Amino acid sequence: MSVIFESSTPGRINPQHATPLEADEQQAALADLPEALLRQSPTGLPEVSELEVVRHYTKLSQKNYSIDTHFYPLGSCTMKYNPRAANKVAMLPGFLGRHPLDDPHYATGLLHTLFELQEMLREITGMAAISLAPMAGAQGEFAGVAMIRAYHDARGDSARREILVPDASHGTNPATATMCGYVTREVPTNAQGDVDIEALKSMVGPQTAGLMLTNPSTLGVFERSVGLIARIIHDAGGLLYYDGANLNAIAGRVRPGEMGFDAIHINVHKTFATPHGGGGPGAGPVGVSARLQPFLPIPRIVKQGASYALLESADCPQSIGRMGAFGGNIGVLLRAHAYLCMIGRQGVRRVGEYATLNANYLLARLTAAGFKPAYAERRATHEFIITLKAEADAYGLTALNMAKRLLDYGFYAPTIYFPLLVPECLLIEPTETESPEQLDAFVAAMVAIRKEAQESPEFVKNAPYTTPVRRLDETRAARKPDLIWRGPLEQ
Amino acid sequence: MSVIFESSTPGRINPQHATPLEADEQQAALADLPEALLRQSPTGLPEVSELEVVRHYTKLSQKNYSIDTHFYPLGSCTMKYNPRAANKVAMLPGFLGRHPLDDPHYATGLLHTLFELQEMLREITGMAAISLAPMAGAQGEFAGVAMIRAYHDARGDSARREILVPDASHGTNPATATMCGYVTREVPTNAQGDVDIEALKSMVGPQTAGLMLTNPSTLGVFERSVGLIARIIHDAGGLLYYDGANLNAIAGRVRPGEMGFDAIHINVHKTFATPHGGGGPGAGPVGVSARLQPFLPIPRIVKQGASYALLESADCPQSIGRMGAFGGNIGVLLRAHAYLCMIGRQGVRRVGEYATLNANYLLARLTAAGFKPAYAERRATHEFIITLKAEADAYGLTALNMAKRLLDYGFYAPTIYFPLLVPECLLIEPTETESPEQLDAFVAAMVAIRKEAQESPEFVKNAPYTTPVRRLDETRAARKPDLIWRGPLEQ
Amino acid sequence: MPFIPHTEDDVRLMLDTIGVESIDALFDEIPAELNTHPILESVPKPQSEAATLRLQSARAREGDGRLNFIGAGAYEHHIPAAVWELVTRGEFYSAYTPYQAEASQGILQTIYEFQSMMAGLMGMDLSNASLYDGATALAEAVLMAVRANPAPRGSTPRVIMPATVHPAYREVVQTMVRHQGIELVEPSFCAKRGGVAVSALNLYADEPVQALVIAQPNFFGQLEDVDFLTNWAHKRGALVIGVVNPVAMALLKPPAAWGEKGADIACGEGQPLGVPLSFGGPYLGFLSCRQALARQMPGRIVGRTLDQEGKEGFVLTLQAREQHIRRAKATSNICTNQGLLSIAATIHMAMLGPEGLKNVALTCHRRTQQLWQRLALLEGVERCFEGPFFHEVAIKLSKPAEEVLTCLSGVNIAGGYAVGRRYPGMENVLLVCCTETKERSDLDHYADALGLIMSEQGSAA
Amino acid sequence: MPFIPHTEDDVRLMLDTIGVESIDALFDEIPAELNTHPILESVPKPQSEAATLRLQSARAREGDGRLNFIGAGAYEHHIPAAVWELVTRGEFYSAYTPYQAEASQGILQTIYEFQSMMAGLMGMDLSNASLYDGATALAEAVLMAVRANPAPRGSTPRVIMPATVHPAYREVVQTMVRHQGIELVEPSFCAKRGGVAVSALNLYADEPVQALVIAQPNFFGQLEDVDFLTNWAHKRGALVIGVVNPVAMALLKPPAAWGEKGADIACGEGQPLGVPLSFGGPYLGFLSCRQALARQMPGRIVGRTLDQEGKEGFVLTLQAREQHIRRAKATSNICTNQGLLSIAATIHMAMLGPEGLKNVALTCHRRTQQLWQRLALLEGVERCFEGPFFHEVAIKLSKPAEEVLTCLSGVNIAGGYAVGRRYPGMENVLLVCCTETKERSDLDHYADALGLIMSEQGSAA
Repeated sequence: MSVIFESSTPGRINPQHATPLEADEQQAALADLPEALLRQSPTGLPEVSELEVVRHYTKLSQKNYSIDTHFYPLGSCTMKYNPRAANKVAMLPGFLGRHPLDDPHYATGLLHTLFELQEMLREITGMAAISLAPMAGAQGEFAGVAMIRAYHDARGDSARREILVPDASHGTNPATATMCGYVTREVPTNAQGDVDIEALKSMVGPQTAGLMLTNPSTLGVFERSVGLIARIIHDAGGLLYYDGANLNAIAGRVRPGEMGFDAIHINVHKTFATPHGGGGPGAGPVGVSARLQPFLPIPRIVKQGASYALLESADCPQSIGRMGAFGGNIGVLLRAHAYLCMIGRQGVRRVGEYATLNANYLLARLTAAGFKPAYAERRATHEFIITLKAEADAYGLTALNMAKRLLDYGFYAPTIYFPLLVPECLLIEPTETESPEQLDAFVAAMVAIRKEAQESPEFVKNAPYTTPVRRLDETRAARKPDLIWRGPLEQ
Repeated sequence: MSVIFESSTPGRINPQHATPLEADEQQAALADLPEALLRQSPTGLPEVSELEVVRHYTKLSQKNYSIDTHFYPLGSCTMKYNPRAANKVAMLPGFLGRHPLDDPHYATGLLHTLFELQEMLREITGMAAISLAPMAGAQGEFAGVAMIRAYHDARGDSARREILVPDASHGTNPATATMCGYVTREVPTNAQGDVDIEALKSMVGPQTAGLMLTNPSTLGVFERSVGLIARIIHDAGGLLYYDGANLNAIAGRVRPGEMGFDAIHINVHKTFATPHGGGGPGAGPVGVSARLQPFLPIPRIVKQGASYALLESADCPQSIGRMGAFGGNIGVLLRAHAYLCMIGRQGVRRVGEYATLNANYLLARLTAAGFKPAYAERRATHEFIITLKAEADAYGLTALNMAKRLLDYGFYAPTIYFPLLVPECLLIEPTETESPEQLDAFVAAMVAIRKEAQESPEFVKNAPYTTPVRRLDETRAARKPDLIWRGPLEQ
Repeated sequence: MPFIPHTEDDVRLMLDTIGVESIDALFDEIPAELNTHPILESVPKPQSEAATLRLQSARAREGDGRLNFIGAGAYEHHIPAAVWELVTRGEFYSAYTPYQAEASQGILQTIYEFQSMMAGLMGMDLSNASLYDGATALAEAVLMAVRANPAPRGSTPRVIMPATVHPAYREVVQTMVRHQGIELVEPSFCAKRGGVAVSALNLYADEPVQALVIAQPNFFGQLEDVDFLTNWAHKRGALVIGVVNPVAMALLKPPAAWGEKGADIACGEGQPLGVPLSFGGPYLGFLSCRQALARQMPGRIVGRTLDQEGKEGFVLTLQAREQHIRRAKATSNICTNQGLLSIAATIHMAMLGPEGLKNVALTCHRRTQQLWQRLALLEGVERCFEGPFFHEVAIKLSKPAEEVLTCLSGVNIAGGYAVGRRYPGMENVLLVCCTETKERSDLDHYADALGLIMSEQGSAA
Repeated sequence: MPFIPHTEDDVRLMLDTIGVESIDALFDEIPAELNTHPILESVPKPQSEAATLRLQSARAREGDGRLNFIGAGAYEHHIPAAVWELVTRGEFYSAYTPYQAEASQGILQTIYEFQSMMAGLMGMDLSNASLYDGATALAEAVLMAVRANPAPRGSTPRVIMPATVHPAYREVVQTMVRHQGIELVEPSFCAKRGGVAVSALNLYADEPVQALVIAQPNFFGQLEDVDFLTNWAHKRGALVIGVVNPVAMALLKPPAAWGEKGADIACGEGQPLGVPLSFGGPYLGFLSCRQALARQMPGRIVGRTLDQEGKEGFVLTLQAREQHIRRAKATSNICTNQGLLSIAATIHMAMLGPEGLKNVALTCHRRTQQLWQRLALLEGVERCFEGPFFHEVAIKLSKPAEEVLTCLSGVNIAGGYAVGRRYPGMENVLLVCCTETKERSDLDHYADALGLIMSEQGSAA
């Protein structure tokens, strides 16, 4: 589809959105602005009518798979239904129009809601305190590791330079450790998908600042030795960080606080069904054990009598500081609160139960259909891994080819090639909001594609066929980057 | 796409929308309802999850052409851009949540807005008074003709049994006359597309209750003799009804009141850009000359000091009565008001001017490309007619085939086979909100399709190819009606 | 220019192509004396979108936060947030009547689903694609019944429309059928039970009657003895038209199950199925009937058929009934339906499902019961009628209802409908409605406010 | 169960397929002592959607109708109604990061258009797909500059971030770069003109500096001498990071045009481009730069490429910079961008176009001028600084700004930002913002209210 700049016509305007000043007013406005500071060059923004804008982006939206249109079993990303009521709450004019620096007395209700959310998260995670400030999971991770560092530093224990992560961890874990000035070391995983305890033991020591762990892990299994791991790290003087990416699998049943974690972030879009929005916004509240509480990022919301206040740096001298210009992604947090109210206390546990039911059902059906699970001996959590190694070797049905062909069948693809240690892997997460009929249809598609690949491998290698564009040349994109529009692309 | 009933699973519920009563409350609720009055049979409503509902109707919506996605030159229907701001106004919670029978003191602002709209319409039409009550154009027509009848009846002039309409009139005109107890007679059109004055003269008399006229007419030309026609009818003791379907072409320039009309309805979706919504809701305010004012339908909004009141039957003893349970399609009227505020007084005339510019430009380009206008000697108004008689005879490019093939080119089709008196006609209305580039693209498509039809007539006869379904069997639909879902259709 | 994309260059090029000098020249066929270019003083100068929204937001805010207990034909229900987010998607919102079926399957299929759901809810064989509102749906039902069951040659067709039918509906029917030579008779109601008075009905027992209209629940919120009434009518060769609240039908016997043979036509106001109150409109009328009456049905109808490749699809059908084909002989002059509202109703019903809709109906009834139980304890308040009600109850006060409403209004309660406005002699009767949107605390709030007013001495006016 | 479609039958069949007896059995690998099933007392019992909306609507209403004159990093602008109706379409709203490009062209193309527009507005060669907010964008810009222009071996990298940069932004940069061994210095501002004090800057004239941050307009609303500052930095081998208001850039010289060579990186808060205030978030940071710095850019980037058939399409690209590929060596740990907000900004910019955005900027400036002209007439009010401002003006009052704000708040005016909160010694300074959303009557209302407060004797507290 042509880009919006190609529809641009010089002089086309939408005066209903920006009434021009009268000439004399315009002159007056410019009078005190030094000419040297004024813009001389065009901005390059397109000149199109309101109708053209509406038509362009309506049609673009249609060129997109989404939960609202497709089953979206993207492992580790938790593409569950995003309740529209939560959107309605966040879009209430009284919330949308509120300036973050306005008098908090006029925001008592809003702060009340945020405080309630904070309390709910505290109880769900089993941590001592929560800060809602981080604006995404990765920022929550940063806050968590920064707090671990602040803790060690505050005790003068500054020789601890290493953060341990399992080799199957999310890329954000080591990247975060780097941003916090740590060196990352990767702990191997054993054949059952658990952390290799002996290796771990050999890696800890006075240099260990902490360990970052996702549990259930990125391999789609529950890390059974988590208690032992916690003891090993704590005994070595390190702290434990919980990557909350998979909290949705166990919330309401198991609490990170009780597993021994000292800090945790929560991906509200995964656990509390806020929208992904094509890549954001997220929100990444952090929770901490009592010893890390002084280091929580600001602002923090506290109850003072019948009203609520925001604690700033003066109130929290040991805080790791501020994560964003204001107090976090409020609109996202409001959605999470609404979702929690609607599912209710019983619902929190049910989410993980039915996500797990769906995952195990789908795994059972795919296994029965001859696909190979990466960890056949293990229970699936809310997600699981299939390896297409055999299919890839035999007739070129790689994870990538399977993914692309699934698009033609009307499914978004599972996560592919992550975690890195399982070859040709599909990480599949159906979520609790899908019906068994939908899962059955997905199994049928996988089976049909395998048959296609056996019969005509080339056909599957050239999928997809029904999407707005055919398979795209990613190598060209990276080698000859075309990142802003200047005209048609050379062929 | 499968119908929603096919996804139904017994027992699937969305409790977030209707919390069941506790068992004892349920019993109490049923206690005073006689069992004989209770429902025993299933309702047949589908049992699907909220996600399935959202997914189903999101995907269905994508299977639909609309202004927001396609150029939609449907003649006589005026498919112009529907400003989203007008929707936002109508969807303001304070308007949406208001009960029609609540204390009007709490609706002063809303009544103020409706009164302003009434005044604007009065001035635009040049009539003496307006009622906003009718809920659609056809209902406005009914109100207008009923007022004409009430007028004659009030004067004891009850021998007038006939309503005249041009032979090219909208079907609603004769149908309305019938509902008002009149006999319809059709006045022929001359070769230039004007009413045949001699024929008209021969048809009028003491039996003539009135004439219904659209001007610009349904033939895409301005009825030049309208002054003479008005005199003929008035001299015969009849009244003139203005079918406001094409008011958008001349609003702000020519006033029906000054053309001599006694009653008029306004299609707000055509003239004031309210949405068509897949066939409604509309709104059909009526305007009248002074002599018909007592007969206006109720309720009517009047200003009383600083506030506003609704006149009911007691206040309007001669009124033709009530048109609906409440006061009309308020949400649609609010949109029209917002639109008028945004285009402003200059904008009212501009709408017709640019609609006319677009129509004449498109006509000129199509004529230059070899297509045959129905009235080559005439100026197009906001719409015009092309006849494909020659193309149909030569290589089967009928209006229907052209229409279907245009869908493949990404255009909705013009109106076809109306008016009935032009063979193989396309009634094309581009509206003022489309850019010249869009019109050029449409010309290119028409030319390309003609070429296709010349080269491979069968190919065009089997269009469309790219729509969600191929050409549908309308005969089967009418002969073996399947109007509610009971299971798959037999082939 | 707002909503007009043309630049000056565009205009010049276009005029050149046409071969005229100016836009004005395009209007040269209009006689000069008509081409008056009025200055439109009531239309403001162009307002920005921001100014328009700001003004209307201020006007809308005026009625915010009122606690509503009015029904009387328009009912406040919770509408799932998803419903209108879907309805206002541009592809639905900005489409026209689906003439080109292949490019309009979204709307056509949705309407087909609407027809199926409405027919199911009413127990009928088919439904149309909607009419303007409940009142006009009843008027069309009356015309349809008289067409299907014509009076004997020479006699005036008669339709019985009892006084328990919504008074505004009766007015609309009068407006719309006045010119068809139909006699509408409005027998009065039973003072004790608030239903159709059998004695009044029996005045017509031996005369030809084309149709009997039965409202369930009726205007007073009372439940009619639909079986008796239906049998009464059928025995006399009259068709039966049920005008019903669609939410109530999830709980109550649907028209098709009334009496021995069932009603012939069911119609009513679809607003309670997902359409906001919006000061009275736009709403949607529904109309469903038995198979035998199909070709007398007015309004759009969608049917399912097959495409060239044998795939199922949907088209407008039975168009030979309609004005754009039949012109003066059409079943009605109706042209638009309430497309967007029928989409809303369809999505709303799909979201609630059979259980959900029944829960709503039960909760409405229960809340109204509970409200009445609270009100029954107040001085100067008693029930107007005996017998079962659905979600409205008529109460007789020791003061004029209008006065009481004014007082309630002062504390931001929209307290009900003063029945005396339409029924002379019932000035002290208030019709109070309670839907599932009211919590127990709202009932207490209402009862406390009413109690306070009733305990005040003298007149509040 | 809310948002879970499973019926009891479904569950039974699924458990049978898996071969377990109960859902609980699926959790049998979890050690019993961890499987604690806490009762979550802070989470309410399930509330219906209606109850949830009702409660939050009541809480939201509290702040309705306040007239806002606060800026300080978040700006109230009119957002065309179409923008968020499009943004919240399910296909955008409920999609993930577009990993499968062929099924995500809508979002990918929109982000490509976003990148193009932001680069155009800044005059830069490229832009990323957005970051969390303006403050984190500045932090990433600082890290990026230090990577691109590393300190000489052995010396500490130094970045100059003057005190005219938003204080909250400076705090965030401190938080985020603290562990990278970067020295952040914050030279103070010129008391007369409220811009970077050249004298303070010159303290670093002879030392190695990796980057200089220039805010335009700066926190006080004042315009900096960007040419001088840019040249100063480049002469010393420092990169220049512009942190700018994007609306102002339609009127003011963009970073790429500053000084002789232009700034190297431009970043800032995208909220003024179509994102509601929403109590501070979600917003979006933007980051654009010159071609040479492309591979140091953090965050998602979309590129245009060709498909198998030679058709243009869009993909995420240059992913080798990112954490999911590079892990510990990535340019940042950032993973999400603010996708939905960048879609909003794109649609907003397309709707306004170059003329529209410039009109907005000019009107903002004009209104602020006019407000200042009105305020200048009041007793006890004077300007804090000389020289040009954009749409915020710092005024010095004869009373503490916090007291004045409390009084204004009482008449529903959000009157500005008390500068003393962040700048000790400036307790009487109020930063007032006026955008195009304010009409002349709003300015009068503000001036009248402030005049009344200033004329009152003594302290209001």
